[in-house]
Amino acid sequence: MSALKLSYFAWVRERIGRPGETLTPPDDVKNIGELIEWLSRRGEEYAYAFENAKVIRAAIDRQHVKHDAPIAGAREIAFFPPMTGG
Amino acid sequence: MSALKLSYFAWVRERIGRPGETLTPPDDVKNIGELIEWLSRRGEEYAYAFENAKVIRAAIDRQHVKHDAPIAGAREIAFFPPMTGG
Amino acid sequence: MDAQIKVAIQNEDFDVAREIESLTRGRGDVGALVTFTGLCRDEAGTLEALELEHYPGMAEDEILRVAQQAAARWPLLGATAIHRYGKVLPGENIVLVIATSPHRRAAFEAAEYIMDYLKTRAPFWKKEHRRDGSVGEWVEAKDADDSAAERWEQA
Amino acid sequence: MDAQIKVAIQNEDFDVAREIESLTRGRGDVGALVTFTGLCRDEAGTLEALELEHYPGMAEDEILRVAQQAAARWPLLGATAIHRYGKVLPGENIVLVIATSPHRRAAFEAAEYIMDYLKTRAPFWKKEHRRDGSVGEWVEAKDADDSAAERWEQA
Repeated sequence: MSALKLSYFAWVRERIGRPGETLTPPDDVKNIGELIEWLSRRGEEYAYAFENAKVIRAAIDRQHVKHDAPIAGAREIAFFPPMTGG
Repeated sequence: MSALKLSYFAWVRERIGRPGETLTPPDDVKNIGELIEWLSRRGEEYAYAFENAKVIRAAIDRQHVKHDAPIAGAREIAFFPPMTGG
Repeated sequence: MDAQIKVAIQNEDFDVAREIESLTRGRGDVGALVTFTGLCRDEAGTLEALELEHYPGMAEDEILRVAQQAAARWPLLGATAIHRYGKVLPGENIVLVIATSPHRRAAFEAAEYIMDYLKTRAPFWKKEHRRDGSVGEWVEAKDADDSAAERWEQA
Repeated sequence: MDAQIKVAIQNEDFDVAREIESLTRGRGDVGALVTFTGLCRDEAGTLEALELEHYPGMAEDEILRVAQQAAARWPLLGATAIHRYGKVLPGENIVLVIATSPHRRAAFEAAEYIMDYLKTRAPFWKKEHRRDGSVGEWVEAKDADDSAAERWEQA
């Protein structure tokens, strides 16, 4: 698949150690959950950030999505903890 | 019984034609409902003000009361329509 | 929790910013502040003014009672209620209620509770002055206002 | 009813009085105005500041969606939502929501709805800086906030 802009926020950003990056996942990475698994295998910092994958929230092109959302056609995917604004 | 200060508000005041007065009801007037009946017999303006007695609200010494509230010991009794503030 | 309660019945307009300030200034425990402002509507241009009559003394007492009941029911840090009397023009303020609390739900519910009971218990009456020069009717009380207050008794 | 909607994400503080003014000035149809202000609590003196991180672009989008949903659900004349980011000190404002309507119940419910969904949907995260110099933890999301938002789906 094509290059994806990834953005990280709050402790996901802190654990990975950068606010974002552009990566090209392999073609068998079809949805958010698979993208998290693939990222987790990239190194300790990713494994730490995604160690409790079920609490991680994701957005595709700035819209909230669930982990089974397909990533085909996505330009920007963001990962972050549950929100605490307001 | 002793002299009572009566106060009227909104259309009760307008119909009776004065904001209040001091009256001494006879001893057999024991509660708010009986006071309304006694006032209604005092003249057309009172009969008009109290023609639909059940909608009339009353307060004894500035506290809301129902029509069966005894008036013994009251210093000030007020009559008014349902409230429309706020 | 000892709530800072203020009730005022006045002819002049109120200043929402100043009332907010007096409930928040110099303190770090307020997490949530809810204000309700009731304004005079122009009724599609037919209204010249509302004339607000009240029962002096009892109006303060009743609103204070309502504010104290709210402070007993929710963890309030402050409650302010200001109601105007006299002539009020379309677009002008009629009533202000503010509730402050550490928590948002308490502030929302307390402010709405105070407004609901203020409408059914505070001795105020509105008379309409019409644009065509006529003095209109006394505004009629709404059943909806009674049921709004009653729902707090079931909860 | 076409609601006047404003959403802003900003570092600087907001002016509640000015925001109220911009929803009420020169119009006679607003009968009810509800504001919610969320403030930074000092956590019994232990908090130095909150640091608010957000997802630029998405934060605006999400809050706008929530405000539009509120305007579709209640007869709103206006809805304003302003959320700050960056460092916020105890006692300072974090978020402002205003809803205006001809009717008080709509204004109350819409303001509370916007706040409930803003908390669970708008991409903001709070980190605590402690008075003792330590950088504390990221604030954890509360289940209570999720259930506050969910109750609007049952209604």
